[in-house]
Amino acid sequence: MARVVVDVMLKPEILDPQGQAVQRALPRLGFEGIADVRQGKRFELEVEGPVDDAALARIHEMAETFLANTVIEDFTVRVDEPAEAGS
Amino acid sequence: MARVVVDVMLKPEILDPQGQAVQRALPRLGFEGIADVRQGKRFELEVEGPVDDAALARIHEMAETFLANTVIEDFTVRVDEPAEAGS
Amino acid sequence: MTARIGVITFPGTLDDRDTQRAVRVAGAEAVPLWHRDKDLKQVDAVVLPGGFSYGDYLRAGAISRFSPVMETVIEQAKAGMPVLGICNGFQVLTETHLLPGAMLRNNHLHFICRDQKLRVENAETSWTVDYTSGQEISIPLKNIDGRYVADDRTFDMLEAEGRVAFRYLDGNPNGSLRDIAGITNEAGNVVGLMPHPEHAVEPLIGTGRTDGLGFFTSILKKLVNA
Amino acid sequence: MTLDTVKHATETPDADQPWAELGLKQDEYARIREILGRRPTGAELAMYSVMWSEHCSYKSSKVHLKQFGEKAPENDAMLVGIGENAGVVDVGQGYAVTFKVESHNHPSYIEPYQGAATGVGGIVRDILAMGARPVAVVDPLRFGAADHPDTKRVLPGVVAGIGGYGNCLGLPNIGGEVVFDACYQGNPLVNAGCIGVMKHEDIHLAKASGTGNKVILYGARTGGDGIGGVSVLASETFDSTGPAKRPAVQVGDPFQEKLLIECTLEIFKEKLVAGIQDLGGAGLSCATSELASAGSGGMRVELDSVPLRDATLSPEEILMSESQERMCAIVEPDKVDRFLAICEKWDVIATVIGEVTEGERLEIFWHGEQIVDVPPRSVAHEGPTYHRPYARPEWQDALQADDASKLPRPADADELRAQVLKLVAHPNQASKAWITDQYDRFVQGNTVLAQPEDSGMVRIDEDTNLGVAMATDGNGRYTKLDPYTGAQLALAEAYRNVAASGAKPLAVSDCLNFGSPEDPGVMWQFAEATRGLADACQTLGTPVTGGNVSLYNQTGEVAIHPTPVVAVLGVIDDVNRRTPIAFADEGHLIYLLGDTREELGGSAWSQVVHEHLGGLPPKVDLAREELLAEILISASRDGMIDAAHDLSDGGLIQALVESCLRGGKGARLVIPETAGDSDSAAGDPFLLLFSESAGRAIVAVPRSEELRFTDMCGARGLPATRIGVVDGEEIDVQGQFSIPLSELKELHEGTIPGLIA
Ligand SMILES: Nc1ncnc2c1ncn2[C@@H]1O[C@H](COP(=O)(O)OP(=O)(O)O)[C@@H](O)[C@H]1O
Ligand SMILES: [Mg+2]
Repeated sequence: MARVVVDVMLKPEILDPQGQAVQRALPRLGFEGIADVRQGKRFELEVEGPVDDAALARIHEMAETFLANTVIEDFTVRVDEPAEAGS
Repeated sequence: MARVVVDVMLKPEILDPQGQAVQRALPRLGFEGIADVRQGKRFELEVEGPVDDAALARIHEMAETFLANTVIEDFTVRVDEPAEAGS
Repeated sequence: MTARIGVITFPGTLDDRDTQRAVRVAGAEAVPLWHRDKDLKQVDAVVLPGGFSYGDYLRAGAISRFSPVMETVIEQAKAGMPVLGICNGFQVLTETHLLPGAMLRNNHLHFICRDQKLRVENAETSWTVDYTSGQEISIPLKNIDGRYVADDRTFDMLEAEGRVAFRYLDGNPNGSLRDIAGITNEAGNVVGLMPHPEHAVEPLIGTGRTDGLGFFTSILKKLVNA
Repeated sequence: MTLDTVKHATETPDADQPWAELGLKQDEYARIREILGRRPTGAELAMYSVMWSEHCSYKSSKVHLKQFGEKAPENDAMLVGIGENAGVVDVGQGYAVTFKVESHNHPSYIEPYQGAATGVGGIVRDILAMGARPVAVVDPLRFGAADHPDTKRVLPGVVAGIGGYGNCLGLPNIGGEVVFDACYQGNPLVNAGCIGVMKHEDIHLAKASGTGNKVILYGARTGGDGIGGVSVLASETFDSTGPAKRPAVQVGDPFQEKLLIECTLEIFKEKLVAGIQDLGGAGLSCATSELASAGSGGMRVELDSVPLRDATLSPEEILMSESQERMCAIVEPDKVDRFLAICEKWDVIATVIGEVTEGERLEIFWHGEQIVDVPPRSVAHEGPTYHRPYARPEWQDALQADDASKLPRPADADELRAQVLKLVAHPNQASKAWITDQYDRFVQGNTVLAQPEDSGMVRIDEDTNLGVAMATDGNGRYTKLDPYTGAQLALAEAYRNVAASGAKPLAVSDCLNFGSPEDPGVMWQFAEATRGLADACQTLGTPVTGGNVSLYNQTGEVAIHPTPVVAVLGVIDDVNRRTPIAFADEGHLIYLLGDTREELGGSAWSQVVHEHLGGLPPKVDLAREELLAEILISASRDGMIDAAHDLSDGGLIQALVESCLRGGKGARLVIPETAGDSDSAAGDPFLLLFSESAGRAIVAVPRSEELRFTDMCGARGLPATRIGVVDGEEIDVQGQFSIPLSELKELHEGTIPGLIA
């Protein structure tokens, strides 16, 4: 099964108090040098069948009509590649 | 300025009510073939100065102690590469 | 024959029974409507009550917006049927785009429950004719995703057309832009607001004021005169 | 790996079993072998180990808790007593009310948000399982020092969790407590209570009877949550290849629980269940063994039928899982279809997992093989009983001898004023609005009183205006000084709070939070507190209907203050007669009811001004509490008073500040020269303002009612002293000081946000 990731972020012009709260807290915790923080959502979709262009187009549509509210949010869709593991 | 992305997801064995609610809604909206949905958080950090190993190590620590709740969440840290743009 | 006001229950709706009570206190007949039924049972108006439909998961109102009952509500609202969205109901209305803008997490990030003072800016909608323009009322407010946002063009349009229905007074509780607590569509039949008029219809209960009753007597008046 | 079936267990009597890792003692393991006549299977061992744990079996506490039954006062209102999911009392007009308080202390320290959220979820399911619609919640909380950095982690998380869960369920939060004390630093107390309402005929019990009846599991899928120690069984001993780590933390899904509530209430309405049990601690093990043990027959369960969230779970783990938002019902075969249809309507997953059998065994199967064959009673009710040694701690005498009366008192009026301000601004005395404003108190449209009133009150019948009230109280400082008296003071205060609101106190639930029972000193505190509470309940005629014990609340060797939290439920025939705390009308006369003595031990003053804890707590006079309650209730019913506020920690000045701020009006006070018979505070402003003598309240009496009110107090023998009048915009104590309300308000309301926000 393939994994498709949809990232949804508030549009840049919309105030993001969650991101701001994180950013404000960082210096207190001893983390300097972060100029801005934005917080968004990440959806991991496990897709049955092949992730071809048609499937991606459907997921794009799903993101546009459902996963994101495009009045306030932007989104990206991509097939997952592994990243540096955390904890 | 460089962007570092921290993705925070609930550990696989932990219940993800949000992801479940989204997944259950999909067939009703006419989207079939999604076997599972997990919803997590995505943080975009604008980092001042070079994103070298030391900076990444600091961000890793920040993610571990603050951005993620490692009792129930896993995280990954990576320097941002552009992805297929959404809307 | 008295007016029939439908009150929709989505999974996770909380204030449906209170809203039905408020409708009855105002003298109308409350008709429960279920999210899976497209049939509106010939009601004259519909209220989308508050609560956490679908747990507010994804975004408040985002999942309910796709329920069968909403298909009919959207269609009828466009045809002029009065619709009131309270709190979560307002969120559903913005998700359907019957009302512009969107609702985001409160700027202080906390749930807030308090008695909230408002000014009625537009006393000509289907749901506000029993108030006077500029009237100040206090009704309960309780939400975590209550920050109303839209782009400047939308705001300018709302203001120019007199479609800001309610504004917060004595302190903006959630960072809503331009202190907006509620808005109406162009025709004045669809109204949404974050605070809860249905919790302020009996002297003894809640804050002990009945400032919210006017929403329900307004619609009665409107329907009877129609 | 071979499945550890009953057959396999019989054939391999000497196989090593991890009973010690699962927390069983050698003799307990031996007892299990004796009950079964063989070694237990892995699944059986898992069941016994959780069900025989302290948490589920009350093995250290039950010899003491017995007193609540033995000393239970005659009370016609009691419909269901201790032993069921929650007690039930008759409140008249055909209504019954069920209520209970529980703890979720340890999970809330590890993961504040989810720990507190699932605490609310658990208590709400208990109430639901009795057949009732949950109508309100309360949350007594204790945190470490307000300015400690970890409190900034724990408190906001706990509060957000309680709000996040309760708000989403649509349950008004109508009361609770917030107390800060360094003793709770590594061990916050997160107690949660719920009230439910039903008609008498709707009471449901947790029992499985009727051979052939189906066992239906419904609600969330079962996942690997909260398995904790039991994964030892699955991963290390029996299957070293399985997932090694199971989360000890459970994540709640309040949306699922809301559906479960509505779905269950609809099922009750159609009378579709013969018995029902919620799944809480110990999950299916607990539900199946308790249902079967309370019923007439046995039970057979096919574990393969349980809907799973994680297909890799072992049968032991499925039995132990504490996944939230699940219920188990016993349903007659011809009602199953309708039951499942209602579940489908509410999008709730429901599965028949077994049936009630003729025998007397609980039998559980996995892949067609039998893995459990036990007498259910032996699991659910015949766990060990400990008579733990207890002894009065050596330090108790010295603590009591360190009398707070010896502490230096304010030398002049200025110092008195300064101490008043210091008291009002202390986190324990300050307004908790920053916290309680995160809770929905209006939902359901029946809230008559909520924070910061003396008790929470909800209307339960719209036509007759019948209502119920609840207050929760507990004072760890008093209880540390004298556990017997401290527990009684907790009861007396909650009782007084309910009466001050105009409701008649009816029954009690409690949550007993203590340190390790293995410490004889702690065990003594526990024994004394339960004895005190049982005695006082007997005298006041308010039976304990249920509750919860939380032990091992300590950090290393250091236990928390013994903290019995007591919830009193009251009833009021007409909520129109409720009494608020607000002094809202100028000219009303302020009366102090009761006697003020020199009682400073454990007081807020001794803590705030001197960081002192010593001496004896205030005396308890239960006859006086009863009289005071009667007067408060009569005065409310007959319209003689417009406001009432009980006096507790912080004494008169604290109550006065709260009533004035609530009503937005000031007060002028005159220090009375003479007061009640045993009154030692007459003429002493310091004692009058700061002493914490019990059995007192202040009331606001309209002038037109003064004579009638004082006559009533005089005739019944309750000291009532006129101490002032509602007036102006400051609190003015004649000849001493005057403080503008605006200044008090800023201190009172600014403290908590300043520290936590
Ligand atoms: N955690 C909480 N949740 C809800 N209400 C609370 C909480 N803490 C305090 N309150 C409310 O705030 C008010 C003041 O609390 P407290 O001073 O403990 O009351 P009292 O001393 O009368 O028992 C009461 O109405 C109480 O129910
Ligand atoms: Mg009180």
